[in-house]
Amino acid sequence: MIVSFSDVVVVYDNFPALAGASFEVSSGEIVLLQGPNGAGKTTLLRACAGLLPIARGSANVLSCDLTSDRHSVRRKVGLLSHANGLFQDLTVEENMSFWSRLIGASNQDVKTAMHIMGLSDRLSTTRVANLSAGQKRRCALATLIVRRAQLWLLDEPHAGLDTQGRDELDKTLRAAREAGATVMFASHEIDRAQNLATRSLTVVGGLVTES
Amino acid sequence: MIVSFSDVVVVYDNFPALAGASFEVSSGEIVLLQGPNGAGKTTLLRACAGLLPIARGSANVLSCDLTSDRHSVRRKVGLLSHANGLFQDLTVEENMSFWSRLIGASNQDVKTAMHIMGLSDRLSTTRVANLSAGQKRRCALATLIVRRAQLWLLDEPHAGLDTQGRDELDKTLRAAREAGATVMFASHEIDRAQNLATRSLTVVGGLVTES
Amino acid sequence: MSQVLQRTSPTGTRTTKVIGALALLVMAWVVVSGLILTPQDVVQGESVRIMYVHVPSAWIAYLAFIFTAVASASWLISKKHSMGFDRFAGASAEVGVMFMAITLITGSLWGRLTWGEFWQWDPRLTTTAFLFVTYVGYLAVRRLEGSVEQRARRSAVVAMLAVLEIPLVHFSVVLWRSLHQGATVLNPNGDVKMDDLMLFTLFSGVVGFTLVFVWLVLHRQRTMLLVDIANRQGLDAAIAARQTESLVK
Amino acid sequence: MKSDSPTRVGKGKVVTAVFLKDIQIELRSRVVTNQVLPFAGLVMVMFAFALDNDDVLQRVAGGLVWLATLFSLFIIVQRSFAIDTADGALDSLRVAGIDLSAVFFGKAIALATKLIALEIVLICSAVLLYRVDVSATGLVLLVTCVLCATSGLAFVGTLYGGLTAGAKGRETLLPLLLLPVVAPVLIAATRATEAAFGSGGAQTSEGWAWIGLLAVFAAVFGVGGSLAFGSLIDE
Amino acid sequence: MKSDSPTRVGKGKVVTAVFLKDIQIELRSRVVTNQVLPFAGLVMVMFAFALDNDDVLQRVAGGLVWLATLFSLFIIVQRSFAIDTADGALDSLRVAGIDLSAVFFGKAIALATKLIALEIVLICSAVLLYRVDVSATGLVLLVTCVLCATSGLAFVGTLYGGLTAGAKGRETLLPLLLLPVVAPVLIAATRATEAAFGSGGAQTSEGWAWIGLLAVFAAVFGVGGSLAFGSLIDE
Ligand code: HEM
Ligand SMILES: Nc1ncnc2c1ncn2[C@@H]1O[C@H](COP(=O)(O)OP(=O)(O)OP(=O)(O)O)[C@@H](O)[C@H]1O
Ligand SMILES: Nc1ncnc2c1ncn2[C@@H]1O[C@H](COP(=O)(O)OP(=O)(O)OP(=O)(O)O)[C@@H](O)[C@H]1O
Ligand SMILES: [Mg+2]
Ligand SMILES: [Mg+2]
Repeated sequence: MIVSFSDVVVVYDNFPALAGASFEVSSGEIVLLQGPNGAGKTTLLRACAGLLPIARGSANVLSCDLTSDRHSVRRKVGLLSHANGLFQDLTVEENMSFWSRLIGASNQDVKTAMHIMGLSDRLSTTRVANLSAGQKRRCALATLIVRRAQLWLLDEPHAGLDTQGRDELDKTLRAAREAGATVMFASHEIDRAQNLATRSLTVVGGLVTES
Repeated sequence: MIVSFSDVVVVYDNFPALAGASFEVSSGEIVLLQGPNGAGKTTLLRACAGLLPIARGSANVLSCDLTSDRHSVRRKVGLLSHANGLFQDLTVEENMSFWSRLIGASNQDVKTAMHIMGLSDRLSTTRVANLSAGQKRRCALATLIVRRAQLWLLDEPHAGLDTQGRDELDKTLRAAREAGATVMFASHEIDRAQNLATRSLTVVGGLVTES
Repeated sequence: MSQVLQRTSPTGTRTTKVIGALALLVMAWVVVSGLILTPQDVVQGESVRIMYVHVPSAWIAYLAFIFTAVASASWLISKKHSMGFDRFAGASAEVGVMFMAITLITGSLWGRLTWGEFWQWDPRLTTTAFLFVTYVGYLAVRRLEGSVEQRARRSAVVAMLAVLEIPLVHFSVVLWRSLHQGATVLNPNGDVKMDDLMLFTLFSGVVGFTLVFVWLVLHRQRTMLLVDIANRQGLDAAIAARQTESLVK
Repeated sequence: MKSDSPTRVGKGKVVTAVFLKDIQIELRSRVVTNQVLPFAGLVMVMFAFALDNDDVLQRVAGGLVWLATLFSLFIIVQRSFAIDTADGALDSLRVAGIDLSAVFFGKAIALATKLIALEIVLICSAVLLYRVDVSATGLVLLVTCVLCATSGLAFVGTLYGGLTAGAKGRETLLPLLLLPVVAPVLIAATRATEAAFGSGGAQTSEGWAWIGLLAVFAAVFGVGGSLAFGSLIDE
Repeated sequence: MKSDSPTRVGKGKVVTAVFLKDIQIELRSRVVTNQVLPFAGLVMVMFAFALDNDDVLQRVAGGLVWLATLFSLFIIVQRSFAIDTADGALDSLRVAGIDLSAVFFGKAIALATKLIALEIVLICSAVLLYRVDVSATGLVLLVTCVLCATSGLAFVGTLYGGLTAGAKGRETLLPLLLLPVVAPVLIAATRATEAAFGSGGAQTSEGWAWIGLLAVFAAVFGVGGSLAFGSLIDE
């Protein structure tokens, strides 16, 4: 099992965004999280990345026990949040090289990721602040691709991308799966998402059910 | 003609995001703007709202000439940007009442808008900072609905909403059209968007073509 | 467009050449008279000669800033919003900042000779420094990104507020007890206590500096026009490049 | 759902809405209380500490109060516009097509409110820490001075805050623009406060001349701001 | 595409990457240059103007330099973490699973670099504006003082900056937390600088005792910060 949650509760202040979520994800799956706004999808993904404390229940990701240690898992996962996590004053290239330096990715990987996401040429030397919304999202995805994580966690990865970008992304995720990675992603674009996913989970009111 | 652009050029610094866009929109249409990332859709919508100076060409929106006066048009349009335009420290209710006070909307309108967007009850007294991404988007849409604009400009209105929210939004836009408003919106969710739209325009490389 | 560029390339015209020649002539006279013909001061000795640069440059800086404000107001009021007004305002402010810098530098040097210090925290000096900073800020506002109209509108507002500081500088000697020379020439009573030749040299300086100012502003405003034209041509190329994106995809 | 534009809203209502919004956000986020006040308090205490000498302290008391206010002005202005630009709310305000001079007054009044709260604390601590005596006539002068100076600062702060809000990188212009303009306020207010405090044997009457300057300043920027704010904020 | 995790990166590389990123952003956005410097400069100029008295000015020169530095510290720290939290980059940093003590040092070194640049300007302007004379031995003391005090301030600033970054509303805590901790640095650095400036007849030798305190402070927060930063930033 790559991910196994059992009765997990995650609270913000006093609000339990996850209220006893149980599910499992095994290696090589591409899992879609669907559900209404405010259901807890983002919370679930961030919890998997070790970013949120587990109030109750037991959570195990990539053989790390999140209730006791939320740190060691982080090296192995890659997370795309709603926010892009980019530095607005730096160019695309500078952002890429910062993140790739931190994780020790090669120049070749960076080039490939930027090429996949269509950020070569003019855009590579544009400040992130001057990109269009979709271009920013592409840049965030490119920093994720160079991570080569074992578990990819993506929060609405399709939002903002154009059709070509979505196809490219789907291809990338499938390739990552071929290479042995596992993918979990939240999405409201049900058609495309179900096409991509090998299995889908429904999140409602902080609970997870198979669908 | 509600909107008529002819050879419009809009520049950021030295980059012509619109490079001679010409198109017309007549009353009662729901126009979809589609096109790849960075094509200029956002720029086009913001220009229609009178937010960007027109470097060349002539632009006319709701009988206001944007080249000479970008102000008088603003009272008549409603714009939903990529950003939500909400105050993070205020609750949903407080945000709504601020915007509705500014434009003189009635309490009843505010209640209806919040109800349509599913923001009544617990959420109405939650600070915007503590909402989920989709809930924030719903709140932004609610502030737009109370405007009752003559021309609705929406930048990726479906992104982040769940299926029920999207259906509700489509219904609202159709109702606005029935009531005599005109709608222009950019979207990458082509299927749903084409279903909603009465006509669609393609934006590529700062040019607009019928599609 | 390139024809325009070629035709207007040299920023000089016959008028500017005449003004330039006149300026040279008058300034030569100021140099001769200021350094040789005029007597030294009873109190200040030779150092009084700095006055022939210091005082005119201060006044011309005022004049430049007032021109900037007037041109800005004209831009705001005029129906057509002719960019010429804006370029004139910008050029005049740039030259004014230069003259203000000359005032500050010559003043400091003079201060070193008379007070023994380059700088005193004196009202006139301090307000002059603030006026200088204000117009540096004005020039910074002109450099903000945006279209030419935005530049014109923003900077016009700043210019019209900034010009109100001039009275503050001028009357600072009255408002605050000041070390700095009071209004000797432009004093409210109208009686001037100064040697005739000194006074004449001083006014020659004013005339000379005015000519220099006019000459510089005319040229500068002209180069600004050329820059705007060049930018417009750059935009043509950029638009063409942007349009081809639609063909590639 | 009718699709006619809502009736235009009166100026007073916009002023109130903007004012209330700014104050409400302050009450929630407590920037002035938790961030600016300790900051300003530190200046006062450090000086009491650094210049452990009653004469000197009394002489600098007035200057310190206004210097601390000025610093706080920068921070509060920046913060007040950062809130509006953070999530694009400023754009929404511009598109709302409301009277921007009303926004100007709403924001300026909110700013003045925060400044006055701060000044009260500062003046009280100056009186306590530096053992300043204020006579009855001095108090009248002091209150007038605070009101005039604060409105001037609030107007000019809001005006230039609007100019430098919005586009990235522009906010760094704020101090450059604001500094030379508020310097006269600082000087005039300091002198008036010194007169009110009787520092260095200054007479109360001397203070009133400065109040005139402060009032002129406030009037110029009040009128100028309400006329120009719209075109500055709005591009 | 292989899907193994990239090799772990050495600590030095992370420190360099973070440091370079912070400096690069400063060079682009010019917050210190355009915003903090004029701010700090104002303190110096206004004081010179308010206290136009050479004796008093020379006495307060040291204190003013460090007071201005302290203000700037707040602004720079806040800004430095605001950049990281703005678009969720801090989250990405945490998920990157890198050694957070390396991030601590990277950010602290960048902060110290900015502070030192600022202090050089401040000290030079104090020397010019307040007519302070510095002897050769005084200069050695001054340089040591700047280095020790700055590293202390940079460490403690980064540590608490990390603590208050992230969650909304927390940033208002920063001054409250930072003030009491940096007060000793302010005092020690002021005294050492006064000794270097020879203000009020102070001897250079008196200054070295204070340097000891500053060095201990820097060491404590350097070690403490590198140990605690990870768990503070990271929840
Ligand atoms: C950095 C130092 C100084 C600065 C910034 C400065 C600035 C100015 C300015 C702005 C004016 C124009 C005033 C007006 O007409 O409104 C002026 C005029 C003048 N300055 Fe200075 N000054 C400095 C030092 C000095 C010194 C050291 C002296 C002589 C001892 C001096 C003598 C004069 C005189 C005689 C005038 C003409 C005053 C009149 O008739 O109105 N200045 N200075
Ligand atoms: N502030 C800016 N400064 C400079 N260039 C900009 C700025 N904003 C956008 N651009 C550029 O203008 C072009 C058009 O941007 P725009 O945001 O209109 O695209 P879009 O069609 O909305 O794309 P998306 O689908 O990604 O939202 C892009 O190539 C972008 O890089
Ligand atoms: N910082 C926070 N503090 C308090 N409550 C929060 C916070 N963030 C989210 N919530 C609440 O937790 C619930 C779950 O939020 P979450 O972001 O996980 O939803 P989601 O499934 O991702 O929704 P969406 O589809 O809108 O992105 C929501 O009801 C939201 O109001
Ligand atoms: Mg979510
Ligand atoms: Mg867009």
